[in-house]
Amino acid sequence: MSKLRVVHYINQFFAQIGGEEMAHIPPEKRDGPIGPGLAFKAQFGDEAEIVATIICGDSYFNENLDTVTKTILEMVKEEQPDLFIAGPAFNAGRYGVACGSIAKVVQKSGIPSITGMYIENPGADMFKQDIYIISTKNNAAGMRSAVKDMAPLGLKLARNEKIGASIEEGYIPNGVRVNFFEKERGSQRAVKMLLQKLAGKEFVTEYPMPTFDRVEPQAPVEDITKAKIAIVTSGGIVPKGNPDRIESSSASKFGKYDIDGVNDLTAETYETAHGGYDPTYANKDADRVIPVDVLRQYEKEGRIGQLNRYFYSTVGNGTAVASAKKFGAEIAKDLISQNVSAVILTST
Amino acid sequence: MCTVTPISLTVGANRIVPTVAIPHPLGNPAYTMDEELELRKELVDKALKALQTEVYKQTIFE
Amino acid sequence: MKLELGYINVKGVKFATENKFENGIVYVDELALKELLLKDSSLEDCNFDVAYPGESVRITPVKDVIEPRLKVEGPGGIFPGVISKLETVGSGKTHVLRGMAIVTAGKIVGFQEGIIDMSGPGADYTPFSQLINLVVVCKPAPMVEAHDYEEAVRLAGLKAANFVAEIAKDAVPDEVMAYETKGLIDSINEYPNLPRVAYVQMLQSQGLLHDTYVYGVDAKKIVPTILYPTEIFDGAIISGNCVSACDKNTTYHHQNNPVVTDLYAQHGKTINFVGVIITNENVYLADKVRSSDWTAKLAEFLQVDGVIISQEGFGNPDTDLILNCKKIEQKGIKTVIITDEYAGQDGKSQSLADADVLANAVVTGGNANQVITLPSMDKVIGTLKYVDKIAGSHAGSLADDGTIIAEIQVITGATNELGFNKLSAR
Amino acid sequence: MKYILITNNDSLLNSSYKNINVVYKNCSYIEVLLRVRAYIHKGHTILTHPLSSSLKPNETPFKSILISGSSKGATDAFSVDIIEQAIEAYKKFPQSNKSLNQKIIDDFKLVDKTVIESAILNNL
Repeated sequence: MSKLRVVHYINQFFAQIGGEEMAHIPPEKRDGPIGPGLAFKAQFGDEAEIVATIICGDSYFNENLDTVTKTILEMVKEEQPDLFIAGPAFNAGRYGVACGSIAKVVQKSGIPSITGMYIENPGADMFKQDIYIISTKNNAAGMRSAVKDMAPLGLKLARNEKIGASIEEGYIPNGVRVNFFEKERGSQRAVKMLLQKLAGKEFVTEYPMPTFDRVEPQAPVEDITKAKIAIVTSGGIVPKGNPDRIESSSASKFGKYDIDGVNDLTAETYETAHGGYDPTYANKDADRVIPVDVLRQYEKEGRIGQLNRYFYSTVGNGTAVASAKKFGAEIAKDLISQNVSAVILTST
Repeated sequence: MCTVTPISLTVGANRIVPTVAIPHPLGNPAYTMDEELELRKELVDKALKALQTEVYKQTIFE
Repeated sequence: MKLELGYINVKGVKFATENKFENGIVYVDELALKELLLKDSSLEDCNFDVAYPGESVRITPVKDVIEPRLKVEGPGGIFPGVISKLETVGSGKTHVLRGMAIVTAGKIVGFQEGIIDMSGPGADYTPFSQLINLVVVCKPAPMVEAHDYEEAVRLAGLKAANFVAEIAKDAVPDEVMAYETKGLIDSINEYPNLPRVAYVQMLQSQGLLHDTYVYGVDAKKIVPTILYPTEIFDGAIISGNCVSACDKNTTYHHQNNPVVTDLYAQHGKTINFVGVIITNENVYLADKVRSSDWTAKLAEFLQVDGVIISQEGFGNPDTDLILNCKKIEQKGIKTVIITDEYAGQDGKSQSLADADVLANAVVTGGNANQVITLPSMDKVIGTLKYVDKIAGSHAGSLADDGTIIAEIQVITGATNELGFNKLSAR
Repeated sequence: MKYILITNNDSLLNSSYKNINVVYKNCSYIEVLLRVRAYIHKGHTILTHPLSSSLKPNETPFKSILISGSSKGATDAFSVDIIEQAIEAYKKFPQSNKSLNQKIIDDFKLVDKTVIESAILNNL
């Protein structure tokens, strides 16, 4: 059987080209393994070989995201590999984001891909649901153990074999629950977990409850009569006809709507796209969900500085937390660019 | 501004104004138009007051 | 209260014309057993079969699994208030026929579920593939109402177990284990420095096919109360639950409650195991609120430092589990909960129907929606007629050759929420 | 009436329960959940767990849920939580393509009836 073909991606540092001062270098491809590739080579033995290594500076990658991923994808495809490996990136933030971005793109093209990083690397949260990310130590001293987990999982992916649970394979949990057999029965594990908990020692739950971020409260608005106030809602209020076709449940998008000159929302002009409550009342008068009429009046009376020209709307009905988080980040960015100073969020 | 305040607390909102009902948080179809507008103004006033209030933890503005 | 369990290893079960126990083989007088069971007019007929580990045998639809046990010393009998007289059990000596079980099979309702494969991939998911199973397949008398028939089959299993246990009454145990729980003050005085731990056991209690009985009392009518752990070993709790094969607790599970056993294993060493709080899983939400208030109150009253909470069944018990966990944690008592997951066939859905941040120590019995292919078996005990009607299967689940493609929730005991198995998920 | 029983199980129509207004509609399991949610949004309180019984939402077609007979004005947070969780749980099960014969349909109706009656007869 011929060896599986592997392409490896590393940054300028691990290619021993240089540190931060060389982070600007554009991507280049070299034959065979380099740097950490040698550790992979040893781990693969006769089963696979690194046919090429692609090197790119971290700054270059992150500053040229769109073009660089295309260039590197082409470089990878030329080698017709069975597997693509990026990193491991350990706790290097930009390197982690680069590894995650490129591995995701390569995997999407049909080539199995894997990377590795420290759980707190920002790239881990960004890409753990897209690609398998082996959980590594936070610095390159963990290279050996990282390679030991990455190589076998990579081979399994290349051979399209069944992938076990995160705890078996060593990848960062990706939200997909996978069954496996533990060494001890559940009751024994429960007793052990309780002993740890009673002793105030560390214990790891087998099923983490869904959690939500906490943010520091913002400082209060100093002068509301000068404030630019925007409306954001998960109540699904949209212009009549739902031009963006926001889904009635599990929304995949949000809408941004111009209310310049709109003094009142009426049954003829606005409606709700939300499928999680009786829409009769909102369809009759959408001000019942987003108070455009009142805020417009207050704007005229000078009680608030200004009502923002746009309001933002999505449907909060079975919508995944990850999607909501993404919408929130995009909306916040847009609000900041419009110098909005306060937001009223309404939910149904 | 939400009707089910425990959910807002769970998801981490810091300034919370309780509203009327899920299908009409800022209105009440049982009222006349004028009454309803008055109700909505009261709720928006609460929201504006919340925005101008310093908070150090999650706070419900009843 | 002190109980000695004497384990008698069973190596075989054979039908004979006379009851006897010889060299680890249980010889069962088939006709006498049949006669005993058919005294119940709700049963028209019953047949017996034996399945051994490793055989190409599929048992379905399974109602209950019961371990034959015999009270040889001390008050009461096995299954008190049900088929033995009502008397508090859990002390003295009890013999256990280890390595075998009575399995009741046969249709109760049209969607009756539960599969035990004695070999092949399905066997890994059910603990009962490791036992020699004496299967009792019952047939209802004409016009018997579902409630009465469920009760008749439930009792038939228990009667058969006691009948078989009696056969080995003179056998000398191969191994003896002693379990003791003292009164609370004595217990605290004995181990003043060990953390006190209780076990909160939730019992399915919702109606026909969803019931559990404690000393014969329907568990939906109880308020949470305290048992000595040894009472459970003597059959104080029995299963009348026929639904959700993977995470219902059979009578065998109760008799061999793994949380009780494993807490006893640490008793006096790392913990002081003071007792069991039993509670229910009722449909009425006010009952859920009341029962969880009471479990928390009893845990507080016992002044324990920690509890393990186990669950039974799918869906609404998640609410009981989280309520129990939350309220007990709010008393400053540490909890570990045992549950299972319904994360969808792709593993991407929310596993539980309820959640709380205080439930930060969870043991899982695995994702019940995982799809499995169960190859055909040479022999079927019971019938395959209902296989594509049961939960986790679909029309076409059953191929012409007897292969079944279904979720592991069809397998008896697969994702047990007492922590009986090694199956887990991440 | 003190209570409302939302159901798609016609076997409950023949029973007369004290203080309960049985609101029957020939509809799907999910529609029962959605109808109950609409009542909750109007201020009714849910009294029995919508995922009553261990039967999976794609297994039995029948569902009966007891709610308070009148609105208490404000929306009950616990009720909202419980019904939303049940709707989420419903969605994660692939919809069944099983054809059920009359005997099985009757059995499902019977179980639904006894399960809801376990709440009604013991508590009300």
